[in-house]
Amino acid sequence: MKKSDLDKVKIKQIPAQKRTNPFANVFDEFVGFCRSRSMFMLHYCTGCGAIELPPAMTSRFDMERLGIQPMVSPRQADILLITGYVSIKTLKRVILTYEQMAAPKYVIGICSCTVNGGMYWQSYATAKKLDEYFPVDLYIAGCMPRPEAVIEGLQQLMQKIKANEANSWKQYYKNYDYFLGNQQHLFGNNWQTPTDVIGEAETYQLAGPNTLGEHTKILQSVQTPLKPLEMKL
Amino acid sequence: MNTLDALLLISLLTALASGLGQGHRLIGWITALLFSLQFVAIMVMGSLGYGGAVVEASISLSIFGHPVSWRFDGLSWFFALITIGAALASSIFAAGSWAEDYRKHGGKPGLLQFAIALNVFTMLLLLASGDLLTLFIGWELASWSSLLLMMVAGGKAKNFALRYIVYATGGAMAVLAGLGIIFQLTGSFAYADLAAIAPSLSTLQIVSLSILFVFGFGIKLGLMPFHLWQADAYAETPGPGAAFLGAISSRMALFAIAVVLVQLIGLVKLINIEIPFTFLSFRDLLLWVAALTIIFTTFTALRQNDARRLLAWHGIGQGGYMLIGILLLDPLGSAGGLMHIFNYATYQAALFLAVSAVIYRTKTADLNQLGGLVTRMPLTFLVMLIGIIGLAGIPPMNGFVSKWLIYRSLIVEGMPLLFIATVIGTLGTILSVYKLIHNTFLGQLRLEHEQIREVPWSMLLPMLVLSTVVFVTGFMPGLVLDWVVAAQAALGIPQVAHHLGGIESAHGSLDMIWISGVLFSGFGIGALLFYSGNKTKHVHQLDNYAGGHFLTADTRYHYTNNFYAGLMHYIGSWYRNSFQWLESSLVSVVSLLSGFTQILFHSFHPALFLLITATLSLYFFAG
Amino acid sequence: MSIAHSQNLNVLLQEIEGIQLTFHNPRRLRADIAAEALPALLALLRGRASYVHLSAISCVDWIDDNQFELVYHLWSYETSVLISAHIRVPRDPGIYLSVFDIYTPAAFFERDIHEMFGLYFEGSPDMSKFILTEWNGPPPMRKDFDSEKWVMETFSWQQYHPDWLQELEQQGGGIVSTPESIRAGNRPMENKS
Amino acid sequence: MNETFLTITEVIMMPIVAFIIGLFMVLMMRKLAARIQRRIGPGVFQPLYDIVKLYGKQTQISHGLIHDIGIIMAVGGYVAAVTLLPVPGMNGIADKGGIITLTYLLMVPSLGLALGVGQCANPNGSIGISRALTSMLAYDIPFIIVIFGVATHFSSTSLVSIIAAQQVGGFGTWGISEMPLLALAGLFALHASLGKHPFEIYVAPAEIATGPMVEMGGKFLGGLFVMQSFQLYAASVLYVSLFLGGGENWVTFLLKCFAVLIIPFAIAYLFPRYRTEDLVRLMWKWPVMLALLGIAFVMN
Repeated sequence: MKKSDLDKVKIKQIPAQKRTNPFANVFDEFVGFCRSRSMFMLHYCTGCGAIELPPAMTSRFDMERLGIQPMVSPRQADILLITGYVSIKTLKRVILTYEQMAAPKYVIGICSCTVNGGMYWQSYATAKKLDEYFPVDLYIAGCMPRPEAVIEGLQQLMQKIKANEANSWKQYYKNYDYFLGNQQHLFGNNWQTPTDVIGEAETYQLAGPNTLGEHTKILQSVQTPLKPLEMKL
Repeated sequence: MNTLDALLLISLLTALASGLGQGHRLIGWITALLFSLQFVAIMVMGSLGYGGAVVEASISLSIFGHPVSWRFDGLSWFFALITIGAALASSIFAAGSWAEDYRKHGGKPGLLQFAIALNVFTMLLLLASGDLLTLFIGWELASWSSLLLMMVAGGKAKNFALRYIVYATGGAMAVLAGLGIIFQLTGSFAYADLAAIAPSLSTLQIVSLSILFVFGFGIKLGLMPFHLWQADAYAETPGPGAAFLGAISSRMALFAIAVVLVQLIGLVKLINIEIPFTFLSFRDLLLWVAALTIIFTTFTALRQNDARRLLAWHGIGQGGYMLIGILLLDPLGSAGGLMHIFNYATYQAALFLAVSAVIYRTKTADLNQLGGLVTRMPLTFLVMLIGIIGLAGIPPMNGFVSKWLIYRSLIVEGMPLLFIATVIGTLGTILSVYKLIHNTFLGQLRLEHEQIREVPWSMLLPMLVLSTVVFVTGFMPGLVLDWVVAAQAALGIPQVAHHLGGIESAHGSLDMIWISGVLFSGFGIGALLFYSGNKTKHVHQLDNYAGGHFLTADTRYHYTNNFYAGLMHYIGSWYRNSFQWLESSLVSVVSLLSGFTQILFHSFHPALFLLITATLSLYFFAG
Repeated sequence: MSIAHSQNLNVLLQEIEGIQLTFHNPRRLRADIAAEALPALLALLRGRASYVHLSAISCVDWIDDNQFELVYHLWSYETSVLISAHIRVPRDPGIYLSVFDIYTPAAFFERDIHEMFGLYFEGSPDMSKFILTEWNGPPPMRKDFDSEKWVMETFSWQQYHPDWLQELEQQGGGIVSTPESIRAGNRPMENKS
Repeated sequence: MNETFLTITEVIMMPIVAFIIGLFMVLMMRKLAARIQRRIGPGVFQPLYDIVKLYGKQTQISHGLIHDIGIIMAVGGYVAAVTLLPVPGMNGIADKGGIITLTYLLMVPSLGLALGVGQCANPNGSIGISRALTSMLAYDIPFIIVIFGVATHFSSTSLVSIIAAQQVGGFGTWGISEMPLLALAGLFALHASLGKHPFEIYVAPAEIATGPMVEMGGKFLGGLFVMQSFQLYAASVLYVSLFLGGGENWVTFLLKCFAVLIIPFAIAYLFPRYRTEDLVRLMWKWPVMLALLGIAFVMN
């Protein structure tokens, strides 16, 4: 597939939906509020931007007062912080990590490198536009952004979560074919992650018309099966 | 013909039938059927378990003018119930698919059944003994028949079995010497005569008698320092045989010790004997031998990488708990010790059978070669889970109740160091049983095990029944405590006050019905909380956090080797194999001596050698 | 290092035919030799002159000469002297000998050069992909590989033209260095001076 | 019948109370850590937010049935264990168990967690569990000596009568003033059992990726957060019942409970962590010596 074809796929924003039952609504809002006030972040320290996170977490700026805590494993985390340039080899790992996180999950690209490759824009080995490969909620530009900027960005994300607008993670399920296509474009057709994204989308009713397509067909033809080991008597 | 006659007859019949019908295809099932008949017979005698009158066998013999008689009381019944139950479970397990598989690999399942049946018969004879001579005869028969069971597998097992019989012969000599002393004192082998003169025995006589009997019987129990033979010999016995041996065989020693030391000689005398230059009484010494047995063998088990050896080593350690309980003599402690025999037999048999089931499917018991079997053998996993909770002595299984009684009694008796020793044993058990279940059933499923299935029903049934017993008697310990109280009465020691749920006491009681009930309601609340979250999606085992690494099926992603590395960094250097060294040096000394005599005999004139020996012995006897 | 030592070294290295020695300073020696003579030189240095450490092999693509230059950096812990041995091999067919049998660590350097420049080393234990496991294009460090063109063909770019930038542009400012201007060599800083 | 009904009501009430108090204990722990590190720290409801968020996750990844059951056992075991801990006005089923039962009942959640982690097939988790069990072996030995000492001193294993005996004469009859050595050893063991620095080798985030928690996300991690608040509650209430005279009323009871936890928390955030073998060495040396000395005094 040519690059130009991929660009034609447009991603629509998913509007915030409210349930009809008022109690359910209140409940949703409460959970949303809790989500915004408790964010566990996984900082994928790919580049120099990671150095700005310790001051943001420790006594000078103290992220914990906003309910933001560092976590070490993708299973536990809500936010994936990508702090710097992402080489193609790293990108595979970033995608693996992103897919292992539990939804709702958010991605923040910190530093200019995550926006457009930054100072590595000419490099054959650096991925340029991260949101081609998985949805990114927020970019914090700068080389590197200071802790104030990081916290400012996180607070913006907080507002979005509270308003139930930070739904980009649903895009990944609904437009999986598009993202997978871009990934295959870089990694070749044998590309496969251990996470069964299609199965997840079906389990949680997150599949849309664009979940499956020509790229997922390629994936399904080459992938080693990911069926869980079920108990059998 | 009374019920005891019937029981012994059926038992003999079982042994004969399984011995004669070796080649028959259905011999396994026939033996199992006969075992269930024995089980019915023992159930018919059930009133014994609730304090019924002693049953005398109608047959009695006389050897050199000494009467040999058999009878059953509450204690015998309690042990016999466990024996026959264990044999029944093992026999059913060994009857069906297991036997076919075993035969295919060159084994003789009929021989195994025969060995088990013979063991049961001889053990029943031992349990039914009505005087010391009968006791000794039963003891010897049981020893030799368990040798047969250990040798069934052949090969390596033969060496271990021979090692056992060397120890056992030593033990038999000691018992014989003890009997000799008693015969000199009383002129008869009757229980009553010994009990009658017991109060008038001197300290030296009591100490020498108890040392001889504890040494003689303790070898079978695997008491330190005679514990080396047991684990290897049991582990190499084919699965169901190991389950039977592990569950009950060595507990015969406890029966004998209880009868001779507790019932006849009387422990109170031992308590009153102070060991010079120490603070210890003679009983404390025995208690400490038992406690050290617990600690040493449990921590040896922690290092094992073979599932069967791990269990077999634990078997020796658990024997220590029972001995401590019985020697404690107060109602709580002795009830704990006796109850532990029952409890232990149920979960040890279940565990050995579960391990055998794993071996049946995977052909290995190496804990570094397994993993992830829970998805393939979930019921075996359940059996093992219940078994290890029992073995570790964690509520709500029955192992907890008997251990609780022992702890409680140690607190009441004011024995802090022994209490700590028993708890260290329990903690070590928890560590090693987790290693057992983790390395076999949890973690990553190996590629070569993807296709295996659960074991057939003939094997599952005994395992499931045993684990049900483990659970039910943990939930309602009163069921077993009734029998224990009858056994206590037979031994003539004070009886524990109990009810269906456990123990009632002014200084801290135990009610397992409430505790299990609350525990399971707690699980219910936990489940409610858990399922209030969104539904889960099961993922493949390779969808796993590996620091961003892509896992493949051919790479092992399972931590098994040197499982407690951190602990072993610290205590690893404490394992010095001193007892192995002691044993091998003894063997060397003996072989050196025999070689020396042989040289003497061959290089000198044999006739001269014989002459010297003859003169010396004449001098010895005449002078 | 003493002058005596450098003279000794000089004498020793004269055993290699056609060697040209240049001392940049007493502890930095450059040796230009023919490609065929390199194994002999390395064996000599390792076996008889305490140069046990091959710290790197670097490669330069002289595309105008149609040659690769390989530089072997050798270090002696005893004399603290760095010798760099320079050889030239033709770009076509781009095959040279491995020195793995003399210096084991050469395997990694050679694998790396093979990946980056496409120069094949005969006798090297492993010539498979090393760092660029995802790379299927031409060896990227060759001068004839146009990284920027490849990037333009492969990636798309973030559209980013915010209001403040538009304002700046209206005032005649804006982004001062574009890819084209950088390629032409007239950097903004140079223009100003 | 009325009595049974009352007991059942108490058994239902006690875990709820324990959970709420436990949440505040978690809050106190995090606040204290923040203050020691010159930070402001989280807001009052932060522990609750975390738990609600984790349970409210949309996708929940499980590694199989045992993974689920492990978490259920971990939470459920604590729910059951706290009903054995008497609080002012509520004895629950404390007289049906006693301290030995409680000690072993507290192992059920650990066992459940260990099973669940094992099923995840992640070696980081298994390493964490092996270290956790080792440290349990390390701190349980002094703890069990302390239990023995207390049970001997009050000649009872029932927590209810132990508390009653302490409340007879005010501070003078409290365990801590009658058995100060045992109380000190108990504090050591309590600190280690909480798994905070310097005894948190089995979590070791930078090394084995939080060990047992490595594959826990969503409601699994939420369950562990719930478990943590129960754990803090159980540890502190047990200590208060053994040494600080239990609770005369709710005010003093809560004061004592929180005060007990301040000591380990204040120490915890000043230290790096011990390696496993050093942890075992430490726990088998000082607390055991103190406790044995304490027992020697108690037995006389």
